[in-house]
Amino acid sequence: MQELASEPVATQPIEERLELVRFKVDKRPHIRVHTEACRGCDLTPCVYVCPAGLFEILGGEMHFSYEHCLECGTCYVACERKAIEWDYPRGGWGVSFRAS
Amino acid sequence: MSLINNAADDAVFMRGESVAELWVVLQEQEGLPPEYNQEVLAEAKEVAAQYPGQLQLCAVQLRAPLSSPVEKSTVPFFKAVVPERLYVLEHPALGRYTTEGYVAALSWLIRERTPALIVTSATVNGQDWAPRLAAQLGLPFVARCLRFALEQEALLALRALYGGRAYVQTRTRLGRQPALVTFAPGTRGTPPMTGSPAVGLPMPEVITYQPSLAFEERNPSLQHLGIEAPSAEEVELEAAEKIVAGGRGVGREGFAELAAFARLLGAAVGASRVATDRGWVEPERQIGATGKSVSPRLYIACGISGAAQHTSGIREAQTVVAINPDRNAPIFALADLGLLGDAREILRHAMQLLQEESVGV
Amino acid sequence: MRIAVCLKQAPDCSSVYVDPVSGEVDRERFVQTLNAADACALEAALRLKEQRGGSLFALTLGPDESDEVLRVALAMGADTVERLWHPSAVDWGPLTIAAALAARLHADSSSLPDLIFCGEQSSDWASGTVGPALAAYLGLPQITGVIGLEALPDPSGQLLLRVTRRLERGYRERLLTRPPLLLTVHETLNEPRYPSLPAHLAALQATIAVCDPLSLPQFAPDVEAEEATIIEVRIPRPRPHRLAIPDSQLSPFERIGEIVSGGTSRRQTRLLEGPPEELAHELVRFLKERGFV
Amino acid sequence: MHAQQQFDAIVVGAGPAGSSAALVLARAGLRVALIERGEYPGAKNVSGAVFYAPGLLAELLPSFWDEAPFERYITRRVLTFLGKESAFSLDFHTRHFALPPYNGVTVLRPKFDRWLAGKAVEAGALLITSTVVDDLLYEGARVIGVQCRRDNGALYAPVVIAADGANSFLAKKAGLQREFSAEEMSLGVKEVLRLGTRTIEERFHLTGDEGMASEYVGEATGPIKGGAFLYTNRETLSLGIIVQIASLAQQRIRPYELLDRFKQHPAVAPLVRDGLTLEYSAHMIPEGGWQLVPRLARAGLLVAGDAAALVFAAGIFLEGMNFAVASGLAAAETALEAHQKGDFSAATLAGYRKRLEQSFVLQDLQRFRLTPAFVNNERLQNIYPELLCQAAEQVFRSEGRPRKKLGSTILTTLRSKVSLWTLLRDGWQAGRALFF
Repeated sequence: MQELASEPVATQPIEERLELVRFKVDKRPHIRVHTEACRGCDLTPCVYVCPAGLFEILGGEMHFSYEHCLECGTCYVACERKAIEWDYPRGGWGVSFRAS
Repeated sequence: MSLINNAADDAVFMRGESVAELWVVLQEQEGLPPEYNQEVLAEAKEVAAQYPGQLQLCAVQLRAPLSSPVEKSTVPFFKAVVPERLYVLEHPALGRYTTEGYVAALSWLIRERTPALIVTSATVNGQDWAPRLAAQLGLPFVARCLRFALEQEALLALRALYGGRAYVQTRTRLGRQPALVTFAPGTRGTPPMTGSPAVGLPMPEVITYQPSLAFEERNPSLQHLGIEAPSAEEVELEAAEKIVAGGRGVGREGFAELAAFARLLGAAVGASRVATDRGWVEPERQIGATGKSVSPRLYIACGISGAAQHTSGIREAQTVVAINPDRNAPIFALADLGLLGDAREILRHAMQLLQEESVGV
Repeated sequence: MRIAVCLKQAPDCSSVYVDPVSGEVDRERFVQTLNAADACALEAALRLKEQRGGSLFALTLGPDESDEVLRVALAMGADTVERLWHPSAVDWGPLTIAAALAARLHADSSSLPDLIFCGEQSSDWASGTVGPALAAYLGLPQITGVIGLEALPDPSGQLLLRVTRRLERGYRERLLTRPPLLLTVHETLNEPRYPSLPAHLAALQATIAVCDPLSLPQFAPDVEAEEATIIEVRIPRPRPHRLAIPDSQLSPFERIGEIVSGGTSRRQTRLLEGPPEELAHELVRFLKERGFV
Repeated sequence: MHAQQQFDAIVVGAGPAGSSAALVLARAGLRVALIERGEYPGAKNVSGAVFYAPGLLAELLPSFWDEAPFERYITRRVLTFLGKESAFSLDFHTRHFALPPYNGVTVLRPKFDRWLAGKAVEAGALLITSTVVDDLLYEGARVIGVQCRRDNGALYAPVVIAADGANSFLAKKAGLQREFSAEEMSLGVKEVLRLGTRTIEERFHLTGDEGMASEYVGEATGPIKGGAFLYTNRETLSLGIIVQIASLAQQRIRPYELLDRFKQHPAVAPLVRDGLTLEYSAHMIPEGGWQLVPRLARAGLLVAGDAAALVFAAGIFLEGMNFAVASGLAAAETALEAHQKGDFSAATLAGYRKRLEQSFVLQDLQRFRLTPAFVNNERLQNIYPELLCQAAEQVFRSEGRPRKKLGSTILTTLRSKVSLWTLLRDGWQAGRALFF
């Protein structure tokens, strides 16, 4: 039997998916990541659980962008170091689902 | 459904005359690329060509009377496309742009000549006087066309809707009066004007008017303080032809070098959110989802990894160069040229090369 | 000082979704909001009012749902609001709309407002016409594309405004002016305020006055003469790839094709590795080749 | 204090729980503030979304069946065990679910939630949109209002119903709920794909307004604990995966890649072929079940819906909206009772829990309290579905050779991966979790 998992799965880039979502981006970030706390974290669950792919490790440092946040709260639950200060954006800002 | 239509004998804009006129109102302004006029001329010429012998392409220039009779000619306006006729309307109040001056002058000329169609570039000033003129004279008006055409009884136009997310074709009924159209600048993508003025092209017939216009010279309450040119770093990102942008990989110190390189290139400085968040550059320089969307001809991304939040702002850049040490940086997927390395070092060397050349070594 | 602001409810562009297959705009997904430039016009008007005293009147022309933008205006600080509407107005273009607004502003028994603010353009049609046309109908001077506005101290006690207009490519025009005047405001002028809860609540519960523009004495729309009919809404760029400015050598048809398809091809990346000197050399060569230096 | 900022009841969150509560309270003549942080109700809300037992609302809204924006009513339920390249389905179709009161309907949340909130507004509730509630206001130990994130943002009421969703900041701030662990919370990511009405009816064997709710376990989420779903709307499909956050973090697979993998599974790909993605969304789901249900009330405060973790995610059951609505209604009834008594103490509001204990809400959660752990069992997630498919393959395979009896075929396949003892133990636990 041939292994399906070994075949590359064609994945749609996350940014293309996010293009379909409406964001009203507030200039004030609603989430802060205390990146000092991320140093030495090799599990980096946030990178893998965030459904919008907002966490990236670049050059050994945590890089986070809040703009296309889907406001699910998963990163906050997943982070064991409590490095994520999570809140909702101001009322009326942030993500709005239209077709779901 | 097509914008291209065959000429008809009984087109309403003919008004029983043998030849109708299609005007292109030329605009001059500090900082305004002359290509914008050229592009409208080229577009209008194509429309006129649909009605050979019936629709005459004319240009209209508004200006203050020249102090010396041997003036810097109007020829530099015309590169590839030369109108059949040029109306020069001279009035002391037309030395610089004012709404009232343009509206009064054009109202006068329209009464004098009654063209079939008036087109101008939808520049900031074009969008200032054209709608006002249309309202004042009751002319059919279509703003910011990407394309337009004449039918017997209507003006067909292609327009962008919702910030370019959709396009719409409209049909505006023409009456006996002329219609007014502004043409979205940059749509046609005229090649940059280099080289000498058109040589060997026929000269237009020039008709000069010096009417006494019935308007207060200017709104007395308005005082013009002047027009300020931006420095290279100040060029508004949205309007910049070239942008050199930096991100995390450039660092605070690197931005000085990046700015120097940008200056040499005549480019504006842009930045990713990391750079503006950390105060390396002022927030207005930010490109991306929380910043600006830009559409330069050249975009050089230095030390920018290319997170979606940034790249969503550079989708309309024509040529992209990316400099980044990380081979897997997503920015490379967007780039025409990718350089794997440290942006600061590469820029430093490139700057040297450019300077050496300009000195003529 | 009396200030009027003209507002429009328009779909937020981020909520506009056009089906790449059918080319149809999915209107169900629209999020209707106060047009961004209009919100800045409102904010600018409020700041002036707060500085100099006076009253602020916000009006809009639109169907029932447009009450929402007037509620935003009330919550932000407008003193009075009014909505103009007649079912036939769905077909009106910007010139007719401007004429209706002008008729309404004329209808007040006292004189015209000292200052009128409009957004420079709307997020849907972006024709930038209502402001200048309204100024024309009211016989007021206009300044369009305002990106800077400052009330200067003036010995005469009259309002003196220092205005910055945005021209092409970062050029700026600076003007000094006095009311009466109409200003159209660019959406970068300011950051509109976020209303307080009591103001928000009061606005939510306010009754919005409605006026039938056809009942206004100075308004007789000649809609037939003016407006464009929509023939067809076309497919935009289907995917958010880069939009190249089309080559002027192409035929008009091909150019429009390129515009609507979002540029025909995604270019291949040439990825280079090597010592910085060499890469710099390549960079300069590339820039020359493409005519950038 | 402005009279304008004083209400009889404040409901935080205009989802199904909040709007149902506000509807009941406003009907009873109370001055109700319904506060929503989105620009419109439903803007921030995501679920599958099958609304089971929608009849709960029909009692309140006589025109419900004609008016509510349903997509399709569910007449077909499918449970599929996915192997790597095979699928074993239980497929149930009944016309009995095709008549009001429907057993379940699919909805699109931005539409449905907006409609339901509109009903509360019609009844007299004041819907305050674009407003985040940051905290509760107290007098001593009693909750007396909420603090909104706006200037002068205090609103007062003797009773507050927190229906503020899965993250429920309010339940936590009130000390009713603890911080969640990554083991008890799931992440749902979803896409809505447009196929067209006709294709949907043909592809899923549906007629008229009939709809299908289909759930997947096993290879649907690869090695990650969770499952997948695929529901039919009128002209679109709602499809997504629901995965345990801890497991996702451990396996280091991004949720959207997992979703793509699911869409490309040979048993799923033909179902979604040519589907045009309309929207991508994500939401957290308190799937911990009984363990996660917080204290539901304190003086002046009631917690309803997802905020109270009232989600029934137990194997073949995946329900939330009905639990939300039922809890919203119970919270409102409790608040009304408190108003009648003029007593908003913890003791009076404890009636809320009793109401839920008498309804399916807490009874189902308690009865199936073992199920979440059982469903997240390593073998159930990653071994049995594949084994089941292999067994089925052995059973159905015709090789021109003499066959064994079915029982021995199946047992041999199962025992190849799992000891008999484990198998028995899992069987016993399955029984405890689901059957008796």
